[in-house]
Amino acid sequence: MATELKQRLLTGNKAMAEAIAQEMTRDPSVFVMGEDVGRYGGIFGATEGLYEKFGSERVIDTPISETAFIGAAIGAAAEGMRPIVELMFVDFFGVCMDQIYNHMAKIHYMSGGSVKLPLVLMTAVGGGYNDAAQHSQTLYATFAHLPGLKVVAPSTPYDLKGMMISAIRDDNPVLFMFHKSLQGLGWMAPIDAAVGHVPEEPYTVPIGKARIAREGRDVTIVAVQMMVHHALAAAEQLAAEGIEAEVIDLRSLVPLDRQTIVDSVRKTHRLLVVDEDYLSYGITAEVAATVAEQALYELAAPIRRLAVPDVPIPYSRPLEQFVLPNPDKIAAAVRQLMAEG
Amino acid sequence: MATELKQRLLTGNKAMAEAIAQEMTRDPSVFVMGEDVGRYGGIFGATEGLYEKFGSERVIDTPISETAFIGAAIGAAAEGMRPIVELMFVDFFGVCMDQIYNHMAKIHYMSGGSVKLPLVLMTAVGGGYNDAAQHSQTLYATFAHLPGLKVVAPSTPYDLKGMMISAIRDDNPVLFMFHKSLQGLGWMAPIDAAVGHVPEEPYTVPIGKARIAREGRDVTIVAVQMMVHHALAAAEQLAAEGIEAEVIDLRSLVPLDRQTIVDSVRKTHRLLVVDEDYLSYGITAEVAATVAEQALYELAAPIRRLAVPDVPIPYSRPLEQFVLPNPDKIAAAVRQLMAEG
Amino acid sequence: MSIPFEHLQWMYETMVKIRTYEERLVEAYAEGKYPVFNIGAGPVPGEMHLAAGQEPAAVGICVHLKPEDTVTAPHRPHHHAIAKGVDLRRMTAEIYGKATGLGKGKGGHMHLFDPATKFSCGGIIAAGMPHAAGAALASKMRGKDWVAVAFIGEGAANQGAFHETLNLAALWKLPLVVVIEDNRYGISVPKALSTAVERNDARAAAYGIPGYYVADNDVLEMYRVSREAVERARRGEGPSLIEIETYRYLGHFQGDPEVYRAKEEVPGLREKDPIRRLREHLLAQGVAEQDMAAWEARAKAAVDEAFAFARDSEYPAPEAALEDVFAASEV
Amino acid sequence: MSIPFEHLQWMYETMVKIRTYEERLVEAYAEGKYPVFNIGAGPVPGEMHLAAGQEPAAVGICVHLKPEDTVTAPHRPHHHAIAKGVDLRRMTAEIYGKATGLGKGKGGHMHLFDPATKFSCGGIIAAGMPHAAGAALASKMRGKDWVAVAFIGEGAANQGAFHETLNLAALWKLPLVVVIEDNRYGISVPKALSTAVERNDARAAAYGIPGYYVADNDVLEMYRVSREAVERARRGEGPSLIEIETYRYLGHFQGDPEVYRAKEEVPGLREKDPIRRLREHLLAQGVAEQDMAAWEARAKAAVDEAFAFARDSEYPAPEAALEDVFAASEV
Ligand SMILES: Cc1ncc(C[n+]2csc(CCOP(=O)(O)OP(=O)(O)O)c2C)c(N)n1
Ligand SMILES: Cc1ncc(C[n+]2csc(CCOP(=O)(O)OP(=O)(O)O)c2C)c(N)n1
Ligand SMILES: [Mg+2]
Ligand SMILES: [Mg+2]
Repeated sequence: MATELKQRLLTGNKAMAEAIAQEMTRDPSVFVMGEDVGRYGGIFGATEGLYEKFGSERVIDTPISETAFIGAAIGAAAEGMRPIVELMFVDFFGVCMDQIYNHMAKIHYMSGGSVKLPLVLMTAVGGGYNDAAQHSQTLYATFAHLPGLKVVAPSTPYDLKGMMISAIRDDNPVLFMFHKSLQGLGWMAPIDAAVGHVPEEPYTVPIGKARIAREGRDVTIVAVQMMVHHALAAAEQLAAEGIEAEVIDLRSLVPLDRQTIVDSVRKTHRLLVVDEDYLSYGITAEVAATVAEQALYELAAPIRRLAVPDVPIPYSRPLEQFVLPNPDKIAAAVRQLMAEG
Repeated sequence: MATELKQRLLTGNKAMAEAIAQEMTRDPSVFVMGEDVGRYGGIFGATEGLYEKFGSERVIDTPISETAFIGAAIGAAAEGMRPIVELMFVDFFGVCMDQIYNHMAKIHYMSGGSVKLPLVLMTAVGGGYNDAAQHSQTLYATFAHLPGLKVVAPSTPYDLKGMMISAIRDDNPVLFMFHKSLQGLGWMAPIDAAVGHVPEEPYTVPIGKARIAREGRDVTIVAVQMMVHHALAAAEQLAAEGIEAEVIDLRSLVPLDRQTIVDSVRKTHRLLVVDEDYLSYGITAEVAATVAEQALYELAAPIRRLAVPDVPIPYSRPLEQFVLPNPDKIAAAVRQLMAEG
Repeated sequence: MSIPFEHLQWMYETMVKIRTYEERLVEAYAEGKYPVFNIGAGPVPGEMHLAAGQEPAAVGICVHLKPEDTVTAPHRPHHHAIAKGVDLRRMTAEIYGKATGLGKGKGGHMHLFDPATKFSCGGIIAAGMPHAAGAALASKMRGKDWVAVAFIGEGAANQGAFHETLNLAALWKLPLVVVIEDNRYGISVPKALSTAVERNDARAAAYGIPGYYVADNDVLEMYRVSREAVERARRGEGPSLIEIETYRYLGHFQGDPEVYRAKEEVPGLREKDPIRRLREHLLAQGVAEQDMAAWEARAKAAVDEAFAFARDSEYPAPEAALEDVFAASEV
Repeated sequence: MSIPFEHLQWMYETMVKIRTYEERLVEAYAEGKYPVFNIGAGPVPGEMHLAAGQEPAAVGICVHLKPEDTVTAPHRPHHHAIAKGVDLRRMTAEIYGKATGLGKGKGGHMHLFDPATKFSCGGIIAAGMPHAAGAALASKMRGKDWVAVAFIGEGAANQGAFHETLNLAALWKLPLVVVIEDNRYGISVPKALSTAVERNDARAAAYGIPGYYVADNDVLEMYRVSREAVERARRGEGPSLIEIETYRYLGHFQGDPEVYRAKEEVPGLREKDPIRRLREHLLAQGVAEQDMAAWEARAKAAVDEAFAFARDSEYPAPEAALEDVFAASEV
């Protein structure tokens, strides 16, 4: 009896666009706003085909006025619309952070729950293609530190679709970070992880649940987005050496699925946290602290962290490659960790 | 032989203003810009008396245009001026974070060191007086996470003066966070810690060195600004019970003096980190992670963290008091920690 | 232009209600804060920005609004809230930090949210403008004739959000009216030290929209230009900008030393008090003193009741601080 | 207005240099990126925004500038950098990510900093405007007659920083000139979908400053209005705003599918090429063909040399990534 698994392969960007299209069809209050989201289809393809399908009334190109249009999304959401608004690169957050942080994230709380803001703020993150200091960041912790936003960062086409649908249906503001390299765009380095099975029918992937991307018994590697794939590649190298790494894809930074992390460390007794964001005061710190609080006695070795070493992202290839974690660096860190205890 | 210690008592705000005045006298390229820094003397008194002394050419009231005037400080600093620019409340960072973060913090790096930005961005932090979600935050980690700025947060009038002089003389951009409650203002709750000995002559306090505010052998409490004073008060309570807490005042978040933290934990074997900022992805995480990396085997008990529990700062007194750490909560956390190991 | 009697009556009564409210708050705020002023003490702690003297800006336009119309206000929001019809009891309870408040005590005086009357405000300069534009956008997308009004101070007209929002609204022909209350100062900074033009109606040209200027806190003129602007918005012809010269009798916030203005400025302004001027107008129109007294009494009663409600309400349970970060969501 | 011969010569030669440079970069950027385009591959990776066609905006004003004057540019910065006199070798080396680059390879094409000529640029829309205002403020505080010029695109004129900076500069009478290059699009969005007014010179009224409009990419008209604006700034009379209608021959960035414009648009624009027009003007003025050929040859030689220098230079050591976050400081 052969089980036939029909693979329907989509790139990350098409998975996102499909999710948005299905929700726009289902719910007339969903619409999209942002720079170049219309005819262009979004610089990173997140809105590909939507303009053709839904027209300029529901897929709205904006001026380069992030404060105004992200703020307008807040105002529209308070009226019961469900806007999806794009901040082209996360690096641009500084021109509109007040709207994101003092309003989008706080109004529900300040209103005692009487004003809901069902909106999705989607934004492209990540480097590795020499776009330098103002266009290559992930800034995961910058957003995860501030209460009031759900913050998700999916790493597969399947999750991109499922979590986008969840984000759109969520009654809270959700910051949806998608990684440029995982969009599967024709003008970026092609990588396998940017293409994957995506069912056609709408489905949701819960926000706040980590995913065990690979099981292992010797060490836990916690990562998100591009670093998950690097961790998986490192795990392959390590497996050949007899080291079985468990890889956790956080998927969601707020809420953070601490239980899955702690459970894994209880099993493996070693922890490496890998991050494409800056090292200090970042994801690696929060995950490490969680384990130091909740599973200290389970640790057979000190916790290790691998992230961008507190420098802006440099432009030149050798410099950028030096600061970004990659499979070799991850594998090396694990080897060192195994040697320590 | 009696040593006479002449105490010259100043409030926090006067210590800051004195530092600025002395540097303005010494160096004609130093000037001050910001909202209400002129005749008003700064909403939190940081520029008290400067307008009278140096006039409107060097103590400049600005429009409510933080992007323009903080950006102008960058442009002026690149020309060799040494601006001190005030962001009235740190909570307003979102309207001008692009200037702070993509430019002020990165230009030195992106220019390969050819452009220096000797400027001080000073800003008021902290709550506890019912100013609610948009006027009560500290946001320490929001800034400390992003490389390129030195970030200081002094807790005594002595350090406010000495670190302000260091910040002005530093050739790098320094974010100087001062705590409203420690300014010693006539319209806030009077607290002893807001007044202290401040020598008249100019002096510097190094940026990047923590201070052991109280020695102790049983537990290390790491804190900054208002939480240092709460920790000291807690330590008094605990001393009466025979628990000797060591209290570390970080003073500087970037650079972070990890050595002093680790050395202390090596001595006390227990760590509590206290923060007026939000819990997750914050200072408490970074300090905990540092110890979990560097002194894991020294720990006799799990690391504990006490901070604002990932909610916006609520307005109403019982709610705000519930979310802010205070001496009682710190003492309780230490007692629990002592019970654990 | 003739103004319907019920509009005149409503504006008068509402101005009296606002003034009474603000004066009552002066007292309530002072409670427990003396002899040594402490901003965090007393039944109404935190910053307090009052609008006594600025009533015409709020009532002159809100008289033209329907419940479905949106209003966003800045840090000095009570006159707008009252003019928009926000429940005075729950608003006052919020200012007292009580569980019965609009935000269950979480928001406070600068963060009043009332979905029932589509009113909101916030403590960040000019940040409410995009929210109003978003409400206007929603109205347009749904084919409604609902309009949105954003109030800001003259100091806020130099913030980036001002420019971005007006461009967006003009471009998309959104039903938005922006009202700038020029009360001479942004905290201590006089308009001449913050604003490169004398009057902000000049800035309408940057967006190709109508700009109006109302001199001397004149509520009847405010009524007139607001009617034009609101009707234009309702017709789907796009946004307008109104600047009104108005007066701030009190400090920027309660406790403001007011070092930046001459001692005689406020008494001079009070001589031109807009409530008294409207009262004189009504008298000249033949309205009876005793009718006005009845309106005044009704306004005062509403204020009394609101303060009593607020005082009598309970504080929220401390642990309630942990609630309401996120809405429960089925996904 | 008569234009000094050496100014005409300089503008012509500089425009040729810019055009040659940008065309050379088209090739260099394409290297290693095909058959399957990959933005991160080849000797010049990352985004690449070229300005072929937009030369008049840069040369028409920079011809009036001194070395002490400041220029800030946006993400499309080469024409401004070349017109300001930035060392072409070190600039090109930076674009190649080499250790000899202006930023030792840390900045790249969008982040060129040259203190020697007071040039800088950056990748965030309108963010260079406040920096230029700050340079102008420093000039004023020190009693210099140095001016600052901020270049932005027409799309950037809708960003908050635009408004805040112009208000500040007008208020403080700073020696600043803002040049808006209207090349019709912000990435894919045409001006009519981003800007509520047809011409941005209309926005000068919002700050009480002179506004100029230069039609049809006319370098001589740009020269004329820029002279007025720069002289006014030098005299201490405050800022001006110039919008120039200009042409972007290439995509927003290299690799842009250009779905948003008709195929015939660019050929149409090229017919009005500003370099050819200036060449014709010079010929009509009696300048000899061979003189111009000599200037052109000199321009091309400079470009050749710069690219050779960049190619021949070494990459930085990887660990250099850890340097230059902070300047060493004695404190
Ligand atoms: C972005 C931002 N910057 C600064 C402040 C601090 N602040 C609060 S009110 C105020 C003055 C506002 O002046 P104006 O807009 O004229 O309103 P008014 O207070 O006169 O009613 C300032 C600077 C703020 N709340 N938000
Ligand atoms: C604050 C910000 N928002 C968005 C972007 C992305 N972006 C880069 S260039 C560009 C278009 C700029 O248009 P314009 O100002 O007309 O300049 P042009 O590219 O036409 O030269 C955009 C939207 C950015 N860099 N910064
Ligand atoms: Mg004002
Ligand atoms: Mg353009």
